[in-house]
Amino acid sequence: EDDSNGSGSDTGGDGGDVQGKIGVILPDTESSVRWESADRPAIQAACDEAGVECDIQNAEGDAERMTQIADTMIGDGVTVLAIVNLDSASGAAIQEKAASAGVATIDYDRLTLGGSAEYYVSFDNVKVGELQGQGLADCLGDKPANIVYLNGSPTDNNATLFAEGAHSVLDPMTQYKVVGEQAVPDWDNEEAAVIFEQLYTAAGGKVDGVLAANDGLGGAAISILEGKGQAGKVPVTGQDATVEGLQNILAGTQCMTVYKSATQEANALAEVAIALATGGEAETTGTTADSESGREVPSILLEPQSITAENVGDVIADGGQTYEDVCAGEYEQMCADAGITP
Amino acid sequence: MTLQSDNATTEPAAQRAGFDSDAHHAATVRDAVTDYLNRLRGGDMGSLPAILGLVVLFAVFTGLHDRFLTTYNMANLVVQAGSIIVLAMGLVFVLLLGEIDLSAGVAGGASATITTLVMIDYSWEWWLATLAGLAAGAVIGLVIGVLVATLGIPSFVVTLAFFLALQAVPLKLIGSGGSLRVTGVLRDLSIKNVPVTAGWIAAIAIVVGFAGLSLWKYRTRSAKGLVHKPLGLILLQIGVLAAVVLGVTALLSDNRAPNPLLFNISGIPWAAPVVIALLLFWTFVLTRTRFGRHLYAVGGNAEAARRAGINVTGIKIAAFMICTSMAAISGLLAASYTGKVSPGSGGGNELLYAVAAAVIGGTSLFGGRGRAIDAVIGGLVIATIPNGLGLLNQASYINFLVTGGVLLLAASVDAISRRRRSSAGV
Amino acid sequence: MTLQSDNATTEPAAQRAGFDSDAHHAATVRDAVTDYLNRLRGGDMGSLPAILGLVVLFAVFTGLHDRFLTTYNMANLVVQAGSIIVLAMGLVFVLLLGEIDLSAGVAGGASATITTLVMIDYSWEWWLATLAGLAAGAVIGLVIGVLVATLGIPSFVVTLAFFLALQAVPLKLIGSGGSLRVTGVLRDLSIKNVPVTAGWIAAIAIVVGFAGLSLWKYRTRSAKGLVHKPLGLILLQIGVLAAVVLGVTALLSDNRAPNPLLFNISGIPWAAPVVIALLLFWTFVLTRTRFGRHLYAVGGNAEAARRAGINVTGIKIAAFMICTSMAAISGLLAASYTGKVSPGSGGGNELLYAVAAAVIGGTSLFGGRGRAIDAVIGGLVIATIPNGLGLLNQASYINFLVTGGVLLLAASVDAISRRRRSSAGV
Amino acid sequence: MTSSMPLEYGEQPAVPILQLRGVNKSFGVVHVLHDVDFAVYPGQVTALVGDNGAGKSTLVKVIAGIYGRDSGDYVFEGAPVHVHGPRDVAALGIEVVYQDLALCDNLDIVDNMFLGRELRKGGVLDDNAMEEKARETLASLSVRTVKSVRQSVASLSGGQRQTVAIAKAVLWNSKIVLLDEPTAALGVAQTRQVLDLVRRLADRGLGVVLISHNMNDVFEVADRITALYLGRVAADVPARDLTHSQVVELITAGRSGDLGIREAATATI
Amino acid sequence: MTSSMPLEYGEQPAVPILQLRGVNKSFGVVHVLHDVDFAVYPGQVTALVGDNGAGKSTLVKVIAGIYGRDSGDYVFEGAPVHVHGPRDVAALGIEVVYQDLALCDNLDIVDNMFLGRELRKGGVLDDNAMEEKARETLASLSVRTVKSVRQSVASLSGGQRQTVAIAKAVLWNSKIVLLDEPTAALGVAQTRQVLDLVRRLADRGLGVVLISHNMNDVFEVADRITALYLGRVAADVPARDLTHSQVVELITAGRSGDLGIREAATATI
Ligand SMILES: Nc1ncnc2c1ncn2[C@@H]1O[C@H](COP(=O)(O)OP(=O)(O)OP(=O)(O)O)[C@@H](O)[C@H]1O
Ligand SMILES: Nc1ncnc2c1ncn2[C@@H]1O[C@H](COP(=O)(O)OP(=O)(O)OP(=O)(O)O)[C@@H](O)[C@H]1O
Ligand SMILES: O[C@@H]1[C@@H](O)[C@H](O)OC[C@H]1O
Ligand SMILES: [Mg+2]
Ligand SMILES: [Mg+2]
Repeated sequence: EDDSNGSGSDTGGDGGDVQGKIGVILPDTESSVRWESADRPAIQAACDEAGVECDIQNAEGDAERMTQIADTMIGDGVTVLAIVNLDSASGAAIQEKAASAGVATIDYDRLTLGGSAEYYVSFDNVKVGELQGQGLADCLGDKPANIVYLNGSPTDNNATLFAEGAHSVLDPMTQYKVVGEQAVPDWDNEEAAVIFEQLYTAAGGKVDGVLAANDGLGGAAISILEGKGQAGKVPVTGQDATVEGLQNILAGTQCMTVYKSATQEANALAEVAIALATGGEAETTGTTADSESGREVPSILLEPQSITAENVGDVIADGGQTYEDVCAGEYEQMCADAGITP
Repeated sequence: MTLQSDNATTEPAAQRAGFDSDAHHAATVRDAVTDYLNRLRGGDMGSLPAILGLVVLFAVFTGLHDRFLTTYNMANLVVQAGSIIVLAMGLVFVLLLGEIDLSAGVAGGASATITTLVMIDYSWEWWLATLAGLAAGAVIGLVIGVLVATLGIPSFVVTLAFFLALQAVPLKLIGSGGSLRVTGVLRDLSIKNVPVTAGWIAAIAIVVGFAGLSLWKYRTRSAKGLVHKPLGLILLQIGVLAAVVLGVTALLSDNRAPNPLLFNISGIPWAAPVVIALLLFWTFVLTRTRFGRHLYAVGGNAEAARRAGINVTGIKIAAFMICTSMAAISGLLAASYTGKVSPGSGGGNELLYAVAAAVIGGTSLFGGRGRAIDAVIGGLVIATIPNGLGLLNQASYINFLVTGGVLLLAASVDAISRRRRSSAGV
Repeated sequence: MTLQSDNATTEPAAQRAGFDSDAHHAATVRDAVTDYLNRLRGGDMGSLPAILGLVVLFAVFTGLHDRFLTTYNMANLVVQAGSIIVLAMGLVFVLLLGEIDLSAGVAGGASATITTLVMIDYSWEWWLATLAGLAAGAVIGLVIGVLVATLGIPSFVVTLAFFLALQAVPLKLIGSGGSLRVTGVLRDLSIKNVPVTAGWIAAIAIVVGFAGLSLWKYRTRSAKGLVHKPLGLILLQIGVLAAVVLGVTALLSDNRAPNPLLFNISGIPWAAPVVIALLLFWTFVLTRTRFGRHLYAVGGNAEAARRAGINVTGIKIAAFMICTSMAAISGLLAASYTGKVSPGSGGGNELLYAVAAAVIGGTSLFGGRGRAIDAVIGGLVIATIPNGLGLLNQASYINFLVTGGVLLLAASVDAISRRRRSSAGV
Repeated sequence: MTSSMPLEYGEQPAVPILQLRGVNKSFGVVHVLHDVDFAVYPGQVTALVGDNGAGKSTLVKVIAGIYGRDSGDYVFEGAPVHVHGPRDVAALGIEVVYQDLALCDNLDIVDNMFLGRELRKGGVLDDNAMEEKARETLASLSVRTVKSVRQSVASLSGGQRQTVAIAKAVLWNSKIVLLDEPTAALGVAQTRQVLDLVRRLADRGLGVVLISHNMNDVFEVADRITALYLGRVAADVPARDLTHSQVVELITAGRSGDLGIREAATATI
Repeated sequence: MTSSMPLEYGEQPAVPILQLRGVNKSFGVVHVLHDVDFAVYPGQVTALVGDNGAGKSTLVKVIAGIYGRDSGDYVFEGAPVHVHGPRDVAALGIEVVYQDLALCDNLDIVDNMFLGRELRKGGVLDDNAMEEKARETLASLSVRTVKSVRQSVASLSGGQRQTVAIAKAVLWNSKIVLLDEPTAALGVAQTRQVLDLVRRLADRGLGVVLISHNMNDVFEVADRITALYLGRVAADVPARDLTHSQVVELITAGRSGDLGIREAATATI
């Protein structure tokens, strides 16, 4: 499906031991479970395979912390610094400082607008939203339907992009009516459950579909629907192909999720990082326009993949999740029914 | 010549001993009402301000959205309030001592993680797993309590450290899956309701129990000539309680589903009996046991308590253990509600909200004043805000503003009404 | 016959008046050192425990990573600590009164948003914009102070409400998910350094100023026969200060860039003079002005202060205003450091960390004890943890664990050393 | 047995410096002061006596502005004044030693003595001057065991604390000094000094109010005696007109001979 | 002038019930108690006298286990004991009325009186029984103005608080009662009751320690007098062997005639 991934890591692996050190700063542990559970191990694995020393840190949702870590890494002599910014401005400030110390930078997963990264490795966030919108529309069909949006944190720029993408697909479809839309502070799942329950109540229970920004929020909505006897009857979207999301899809309570392979993304990261460290050039899929500075940032843009009941197996096959995690306990049978085997 | 002239002691002292108020029994319901109004005027407001705040909130939201005051939404509210009430009830114990536990929220998350994990990975029974979670909570409280009580480190810092350190537990334990699913009995706690007949039986038991206790107290105190409420007032109180409890039971026994034909939702949500049982239990502990009395004493004046031979260290440790054990229950309720535990569980603003709930209910942050019911009333106030706001569907920043504003308002009602008392010098 | 027999007053009272310790002047440096050791033994530890904690932290991190103790990293540390120190210094004022300000972090975020916004949208000069931000901070403090001091609402709840409500400000002004970039002078605060010559001049001014003041105090007090330190000790203190200040200046005047050939980084980071200026100013206010004295009095015993005719309400309001104004500066330093303000600014754990910093430095949460320098020492401890951890490359859960653990340790050192004092009954 | 500085009969000044008229004060349902009339005359020591719980301290706190009145007038130097707290009262020139002392435990002796009235030089606290003056005043009160005037008051003994509170009140140029059981914790010599001081203050023309349960002390220094009984004024007469045992009767029974309150009044509380 | 219940000479029991030997206590650099020997005899009232700041309360708190000793022995009923806090001391049967009272302001009178010794019935607090017993005890101490025994102690007058503290200490079957200035805030009648009570306790065989600055009270009830001067024991003699003015001399100067401490000792502090 995607050609830039496997080859990338191979190149790195052949390079043997690379001079220099690569610093990677992940954003947090709360917006999604992916950063610590998927991205960190994947990046570590890619580095190990490429034989390059990597320093991976998590900013725990705090831009100041991220800036500190960046300072430290620069002082520690990294030659390449990859960040998942917490917002464009702080990301740009970090990159500015790195550049002035002669350290090359990479945008990982999130594009830093107005930044100075040499490369951008990611999935397209607006595209993610589009996939969610399309997925929900597919599950709802042509009938008129009331939709509730459960958006990500109001302070997270990605959340804004996801919502933008979803609206761009669903708004033109006139059979759908938005009966509620709320952002969930800090992606807090418990708050999300209350918010959804109340939106549902306000709509008198007449909710036919839920556009939830990621699997955690989707799970919260499903949890409420379950209490109202509506789980499975009201399609819900998600993102990140977490165990929770995939299981919900198997159980029929979630309509779809968006899979953004951490392995692919990490391998691509390792590839460009090593290219930068060795002074070489990395293979890109094109460029992305930085809307703020107008700069064209050389990019490796991976395709986010829409996952529904039909292709849950793809995620497992791709190594995005393990069979053991997804098909545990009561889900073993459902996996079997969906044709997923160990 | 001594200072004590003889006429000073001509009258036998005991005969002239005061205690006028003790001797004055409010004989009729009207007397009792006058007494009550006098006490109010003197600033002794009890839970009244918080209840008033709750009533105002209810009135406003009812005006703003016609679905607010439906039995359906009220049942929602009960379930939503459950975990914060339980957390706040646990916090009352440390607040009573003038301490704080910033880690209670994440302690709840960590305990719930453990409960869920042993159920999933080792197939423990739900009750055994729950006990394991409670034990984990208690152990956390034990460690915190020991650090605070024996080393004398300020609880703010100890529990801030635990707030951070405990976030590691779910992060490490949950591992690659990212979150753990809560199923079975624990999950049903939030989505199922008490069977209608069982609800009625429990409701009647509560009313009968209350009536029996009140009348028994009346009999023994009036027999000994101690101050007691007039019989009329007691009967009135029993009547009011019966009306409320049975009325609510009746309302919640009806099918309240928004699409009643499609689906049947009836019965009292399980969260309610859990909260009520905890409320009764802890109220008993606080008011009728030596331990409870000592808690208040240590909170009021730790040095005086120590001089009275109270084991201050033990009391402090116990309070922290109760707090974190209650946090474990709260964490389970929260997990039951969202159907899962994940690394962020309990790490948000829950803790601050729970403290605010206790304070709004009437518990003092400086120790010595607080009751279990405070947590219930305050928790309902706090839970009503997002419940009502959620119906109104406003932009995020408006929600922030309104939440802050309402919190402030609720606290002001309380503060202003109590101010009279403090200006009276008490 | 009266109680006072005549022999009781045969000796003139004034002549026999005690004050032995006041009369005993430590005459030599050795005497002074003995006195100091005695005071330590009595539990009067001052900042010593926190400084000890800091030294231990430094030793450990130096052992674990060879780049920790480079001038480059130390300069980083100074800049990183800047905003938390300033926030903690502001909090010292409300903690001194036994109050808390949970909203200080977001107040800083809101103020910084305003500063940045008027610079971007209305092209205000940086200093005018900074004043606007400070004014915004002060106004927030004013409102909080009025609510706390006149209505008597617990500051925990008031500031929790503001913590929520103030998050609306950047959210509304910047918009969901957005952020504003900080450029120009304000940004240079974090990335530029004081020109080397200016640094030397300032350093020398500080040393000379300190020497002058110390000697002047020595002269006036010894002239009046009041207790004073021996001249030898004063000269020693001046010497030590001179060595430290001039030494640090010298170190930081060298090029410390990791790739010194590529780039030149030298001079004292601007954060340092900002923090030092604030430290000197507030130390002066707390120790040498009537207002400062009254702050301590209100924090020690508000009722006694009121009876002494102190305007307790005014003092409280002022303390909250100072806190939020300092929060505004802190917010600007943070914005300068990260190069932006965004809706989440100040809403994280900053506030809790800042409170912990003040407490670790020696400020009491119960009022009456605290100094501006506490914030500096505690802030350095708190900032050192992520700085050192950042070098070690650990999984997130380990960082949580270690951060919590180190915080606890730092607090224990302090608590254990202070416990001696409290067991001594003071 | 009578005042040590007897005044000639009729010498009592016509105008009291401070007068309370018909003051009532309740705490919630507890009615503590009933229509209390109370006067302080310049140059005189007025002893306020009464049983435990009679309302003496409450009356002092009403005068000091700590408590508001429910009703009644507050007349100072002949004119009604509005007092809204201790600041206003201090501004009138009234100093108070409270029974519960109210010192700031975190501050040292000097700081406490000058609290709210700190001396300044060039806008900055003049610690040296305050220290010297504090030491003088304390020495004059027979304080012999205090180690240092820079000691925190938390570490003082009961009597030492009380001395600090007294010293604090007499440092200023005030018109009235109210002392609520100032010698309760004092030793023999210290009590002597305080009683002398009380007399000296009155002789300097101040109005002094002394609350004490010690009849010897009362009769030694008082010019007038006001007796409170269950929150009511039972008597307000020159000290020379009363005997020791009469006062004790007034205190414990509310009446003595034809002095005191009618029985009817004592019945309603 | 001497004890109201004189003991025959030589009647003093050989074995003190409590004995402190060579006790030293410092707070930081302040050395408060110097080699103090102190004994309490059953059936006797020992008056502990001394100037303000002499160390009386410190000694009481050392006995009560509030403060630890720096050195010295604690001998109870002839055997050395280790006390690690007020709990241990209470277990020995020693009750204390502290000068600073130490009541819990948030609790009511009954709760305070039974604090740490609550009566229970079937494991549950027996509030009725405690209420009745509290009311009896208070009534016997001439408390007349307390409105209700369910009143919080925060709202009590100074004397009322003191009475509650005293009542709390005498409720129990103890062997020793220490009273640190118990009558300082009390009225005439209440003081009378407390002195009578003190005598009664001693007559019942308890060891009673009374601290007071009032020499009349001391001589009325004391069998022995121990005088502290600047933290040292200046004298420890039967009350009948001392005159009023001798005691005052011991208190204020540390010596009287051939009694008291050598001048040399007073010089070093
Ligand atoms: N804040 C309060 N709330 C309720 N009752 C109070 C309050 N303050 C005082 N009282 C009551 O008012 C009465 C008078 O108290 P006050 O302190 O004035 O007595 P007092 O004459 O000073 O007695 P003492 O000699 O013991 O100091 C007492 O019965 C007391 O219980
Ligand atoms: N915690 C402490 N720290 C330092 N000094 C103390 C402390 N406690 C008491 N002191 C000092 O010890 C001495 C004795 O105090 P103590 O309270 O025992 O006196 P006392 O004899 O009870 O006096 P009083 O008659 O005034 O109650 C005093 O000089 C006091 O200042
Ligand atoms: O993958 C998502 C990430 O891009 C976003 O920033 O935070 C939430 C996650 O679900
Ligand atoms: Mg009084
Ligand atoms: Mg004493």
